[in-house]
Amino acid sequence: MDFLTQQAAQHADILISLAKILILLFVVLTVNAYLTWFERKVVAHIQSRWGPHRVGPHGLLQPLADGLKFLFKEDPTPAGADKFVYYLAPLLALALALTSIAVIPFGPNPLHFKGHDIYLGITDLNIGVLALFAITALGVYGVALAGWSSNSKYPLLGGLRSSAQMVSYELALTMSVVGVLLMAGSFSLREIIDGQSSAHGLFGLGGIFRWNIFAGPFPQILGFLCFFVAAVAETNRVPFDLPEAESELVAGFHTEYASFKFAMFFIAEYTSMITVSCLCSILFFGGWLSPFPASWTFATYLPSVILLPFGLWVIWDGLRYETIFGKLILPVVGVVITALGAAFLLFPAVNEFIQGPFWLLSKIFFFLFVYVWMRGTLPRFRYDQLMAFGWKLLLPVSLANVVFTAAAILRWGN
Amino acid sequence: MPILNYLWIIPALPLLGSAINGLFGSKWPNKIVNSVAIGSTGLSFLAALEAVREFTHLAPENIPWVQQYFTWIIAGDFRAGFDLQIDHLTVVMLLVVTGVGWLIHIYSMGYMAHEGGYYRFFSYLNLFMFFMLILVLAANYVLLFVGWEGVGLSSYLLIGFYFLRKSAADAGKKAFIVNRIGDFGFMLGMFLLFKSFGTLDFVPLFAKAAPLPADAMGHLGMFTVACLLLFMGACGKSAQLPLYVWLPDAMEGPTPVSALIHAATMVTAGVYVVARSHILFTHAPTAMFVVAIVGCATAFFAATIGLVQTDIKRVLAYSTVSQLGYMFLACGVGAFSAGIFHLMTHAFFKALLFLAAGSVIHAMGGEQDMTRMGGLSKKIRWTYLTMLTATLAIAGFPPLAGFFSKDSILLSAYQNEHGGRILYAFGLLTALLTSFYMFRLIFLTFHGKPRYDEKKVHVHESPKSMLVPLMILAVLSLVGGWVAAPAFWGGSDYFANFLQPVFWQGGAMNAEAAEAAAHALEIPLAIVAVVSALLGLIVAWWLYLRQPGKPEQLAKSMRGLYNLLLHKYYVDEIYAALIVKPLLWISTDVLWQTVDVRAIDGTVNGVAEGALGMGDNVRHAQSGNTRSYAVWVVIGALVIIAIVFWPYFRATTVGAVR
Amino acid sequence: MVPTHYYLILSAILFGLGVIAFVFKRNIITIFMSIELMLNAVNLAFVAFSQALNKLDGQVFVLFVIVVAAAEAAVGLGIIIMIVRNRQTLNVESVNLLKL
Amino acid sequence: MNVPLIVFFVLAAMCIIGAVSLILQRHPIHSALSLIVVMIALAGLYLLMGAEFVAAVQIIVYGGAIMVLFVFVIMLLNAGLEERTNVSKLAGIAGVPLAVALTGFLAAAVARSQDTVQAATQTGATAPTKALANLLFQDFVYPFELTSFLILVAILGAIVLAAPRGER
Repeated sequence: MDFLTQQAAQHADILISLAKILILLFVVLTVNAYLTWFERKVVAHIQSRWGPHRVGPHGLLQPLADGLKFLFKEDPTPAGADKFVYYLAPLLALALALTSIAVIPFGPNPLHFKGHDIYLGITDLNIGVLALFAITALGVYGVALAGWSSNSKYPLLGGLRSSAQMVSYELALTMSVVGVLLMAGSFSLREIIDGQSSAHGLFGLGGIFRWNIFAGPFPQILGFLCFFVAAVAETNRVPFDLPEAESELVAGFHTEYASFKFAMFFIAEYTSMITVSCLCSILFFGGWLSPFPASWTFATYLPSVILLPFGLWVIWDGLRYETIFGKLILPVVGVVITALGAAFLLFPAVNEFIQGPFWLLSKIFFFLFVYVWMRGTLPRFRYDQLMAFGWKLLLPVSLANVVFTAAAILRWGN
Repeated sequence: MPILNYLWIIPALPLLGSAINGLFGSKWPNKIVNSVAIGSTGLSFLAALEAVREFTHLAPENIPWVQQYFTWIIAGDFRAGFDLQIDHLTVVMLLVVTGVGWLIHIYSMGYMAHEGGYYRFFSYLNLFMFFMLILVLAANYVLLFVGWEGVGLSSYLLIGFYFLRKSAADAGKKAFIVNRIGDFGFMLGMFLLFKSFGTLDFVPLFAKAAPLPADAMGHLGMFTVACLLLFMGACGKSAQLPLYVWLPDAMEGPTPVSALIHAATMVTAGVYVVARSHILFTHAPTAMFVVAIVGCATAFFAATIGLVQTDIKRVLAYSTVSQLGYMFLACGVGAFSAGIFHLMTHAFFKALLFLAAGSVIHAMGGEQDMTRMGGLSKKIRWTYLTMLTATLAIAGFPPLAGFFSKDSILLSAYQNEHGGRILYAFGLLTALLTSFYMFRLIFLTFHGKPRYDEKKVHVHESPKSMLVPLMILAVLSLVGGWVAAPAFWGGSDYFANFLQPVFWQGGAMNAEAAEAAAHALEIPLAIVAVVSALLGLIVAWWLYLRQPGKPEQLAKSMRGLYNLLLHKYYVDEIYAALIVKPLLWISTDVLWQTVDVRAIDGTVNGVAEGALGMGDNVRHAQSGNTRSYAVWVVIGALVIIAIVFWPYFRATTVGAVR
Repeated sequence: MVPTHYYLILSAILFGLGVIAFVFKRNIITIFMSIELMLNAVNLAFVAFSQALNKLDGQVFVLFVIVVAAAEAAVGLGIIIMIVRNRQTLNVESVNLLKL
Repeated sequence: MNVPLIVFFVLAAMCIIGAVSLILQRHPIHSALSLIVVMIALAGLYLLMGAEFVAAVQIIVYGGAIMVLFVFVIMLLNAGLEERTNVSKLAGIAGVPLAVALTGFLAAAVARSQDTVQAATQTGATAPTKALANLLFQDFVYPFELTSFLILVAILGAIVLAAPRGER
């Protein structure tokens, strides 16, 4: 036993990162699950429906049900499929998607725990952005191989499309980030965020105007638009979900996949959505930086100001909910949320600590909402339109962005 | 403008005329062609006169007057420029060439009137004038050689003017090839001169050469060799033994050509070259002696052949050869001025003779055989008179031109220390023979009964354009020699004095010092010469007018000698046997059939076949299978690595894991 | 720290395997891949040397090699597509018209 | 047995296994996957050597672009199993031994050449990407431009080659 503790003492950092990994994995998967619920809800309301509301209050247990369904469904393997690759593809997709989260820092300050500084975020590579791109670049294989290995023509077409699409848009993706990299002068996400805290803001203003999207010498608005569009395409989301265009390809590359393998693709897709949202908020929207100037101290109470009413509303809503289960569970949730808000309010240290994560998460949430929003509103591209758009508009614009940024930095310094 | 600064104009004018006629003349009527050709030559004659006038006003230190126009060849320290120079010698040559040339142009206007290729003829003739003037005006051996070859070319073209006649074409080729032999020597001479003096420009070269010690007699020093080589070229150009054979055949060309090129100007180029490089020659007594001997021999030899020829132009041709021999004799004994003097006079009377002969032929409607003529004196009086004048001149009757020049040559030959007497004797004999065969020609042609068919041939006097030049030349050959006349009554030889600045070294022995000694001999030698000439005249008269049967009897009585002479000592046959045949055999059987076909082609084809065979075997490696190629690549990589990293492998074992 | 010659020997082995694949495979695309494998082996050697010498030039060379490889892939695959279009096969041994 | 060494051997094993399977696999897709494994392992090795940027580029360009292109083409041409014809006797007989010999030579040569380069003092530091950039855009700027031109030409060539007959 003491041997274990001794080992633990020796390899504390390893243990810590293991713990971090487990926690993050859990969080991400849960978020994934509830992202599906969120998406369905939002889309439903966009289409003036109710969305899921049978399983649990407001259908909150729907993800659970889906998970169970995935687990217990029959899992047929198409005849003449290339077994190895057929199994490899979803694993690849999921693994890569989850890996990419690892480099993302979630907060500025370390958590002090038994003399160890525990940063939020698994690792902080000083080539973080490049690492992310490397991982996303490999992401193609999941789709392409899945499409190929199922030995069926629709998936094959889906795979072909996706590989072509992803390779094409990866260029634009990378190029659109170069502007930010030039302004930050580093690949490390952490440094990029810190740079934005001290950058020369638009009109010399602080706060939100120092984020890369607005900050001088060259506001990265173009870069952001390119990046977001390309990222959406990378993640095969609407309106770029050609690989799984149900109207043409049944279900695209994962037509032949069922049950948990399909779930893997599903999770991978949503995880990469999260990753992209993180990147957007970190690269262009100042990561964990507050949109308000530091002088506005009251802004630090914003988390509790949001959480307390929300928690109270949840309690009230739960009390007047139809089902017994709802009447029981919702108030509890509401209490928890209220307690959180109260805690932030009462313990300044805690409040100070959660500022960063709060802002970052809210931004991520915003971008996820935009994802869902787009899905709810935009029609799908035609394939040739997709290619033309990627090569003839997106890439040139992002290149122009790079050139202008470089010129501006040369002219007005950094 | 002083034309001396624009000497190039003199040769340029004929060139222009030649170009114009050659390029556009074919379409033009004869009149325009005439005006172009004669105008250009006439203008260059005037230019020459003007140049001479200015030359006479030049300060002596400016002589020779050299003009550098542009650099033609430059390689290392060798420079050959387009440089023209003019000095006394050049003046003489210049006047002779342009003057006589112009007269002959005028003459040919009438003579060629009915010939085809009129424009071609005049184009060639002008071209010849151009090159001849270059030759005369050149200020270095290289440019001189250009003119040298150029006149050779135009002579070739003009000899072969009737190129449809095979004999004409062959004669042209013969002239060209024989001249090549001479030119070979000439070029070697030039190389040797450049090697030893580092320049080929006359002025510096002679300046360098003058102070050097002369080669001893009979000793082959640089000078001797160079001079002999140059003389070889001169032999070729001036038809001396043994290279004279082309000149008689050259008579295939139109008569004016024979007159201009093969009598008056081109053939004298050799003499000119020898005279021009007299400083070298005076440093090479051996060469001088050789020149003298060759000249003397040629003179006698050609004269003897001339005795029996029946073709009027051939007789003149051989007489030309022998007269050239005279000139070389003169140069050989150091009497360069005498040689040049004879060159001038000879230009006059020999040109006249040829032109007159041409007029005769013209009158006879193309007949050249003297045995089919006779009694023409009445019919073509002017021709007769002029030709008679020329004959008297060449035979050396005072006070005509030939007398003075020939006399001074004989004199200086007599005074020569190396076997001067013998040379003199042969010279005298030649003079006798000359007057004999010349009068034979006159008598056969103009006296006695007509031996031609009166009805067929109707003899007619030539047109003015032909007669006027004849008369002018007659006058010239009458008075041409008088510049040297005063020598006889104790005066001084103006011509020699005029050339004094040029020949002050070479001509030492007929400079004033020798002059006095000469006077004693002058008169007796002259008398002897005249007597011998008279003798020849009488014999000719006796044989061909008193007893016309005699010559045949003589020919029969000594048939061997007669045939020998008639066939020109079989020289052509001997050459054919000794040189041409072996040469042909070597070039066809050895060089062509064996060396070229067997050796060279054999090698080349062998190589090709070898490559073919090799490829045929190797091509199987070319399987077209990429994997095999890949293996080949691997092998190549192995070899390269093995070579590059050999020391490493020797150093230690593979791996080197430590 | 890993000794440099470990990397070097590894790169040599990889290169050799690439050569073997180059000779051994029949499928044009695979042969092409084996070429890429060889390039990678060379890159490894480059980086190893750059680390051993503390010079970055090696890494720059690697970047160039990668660029060239990309260009090569673009053109080469285009050629392969042409071959398949014209001869309906990927087997190099049946693409052997280049012989007498 | 320190950690980097273990990592090295693991990655090296991945490389070699991947390369071998590239040879042994009969289906081009599998070969391609094996090659991707090799490349990723190599990227790991680069990281191990502190060449982070090169590692990233290795994965992005090789893994993410070039190999994707291969896979794409394989899928496009629907390449089947490779038929093991043996037309080339030479390759069949001499190929593999020669290649092995070449490997030995190379290993020897390269390993020995490591003695000639006097190994500089090993600072385990990772290569700063900035320094690399400076080197690339200052000392090697002309090669850099040349390569860009090369890429352009290659793109044009690829278009011309692969475009359907009608559009060429």
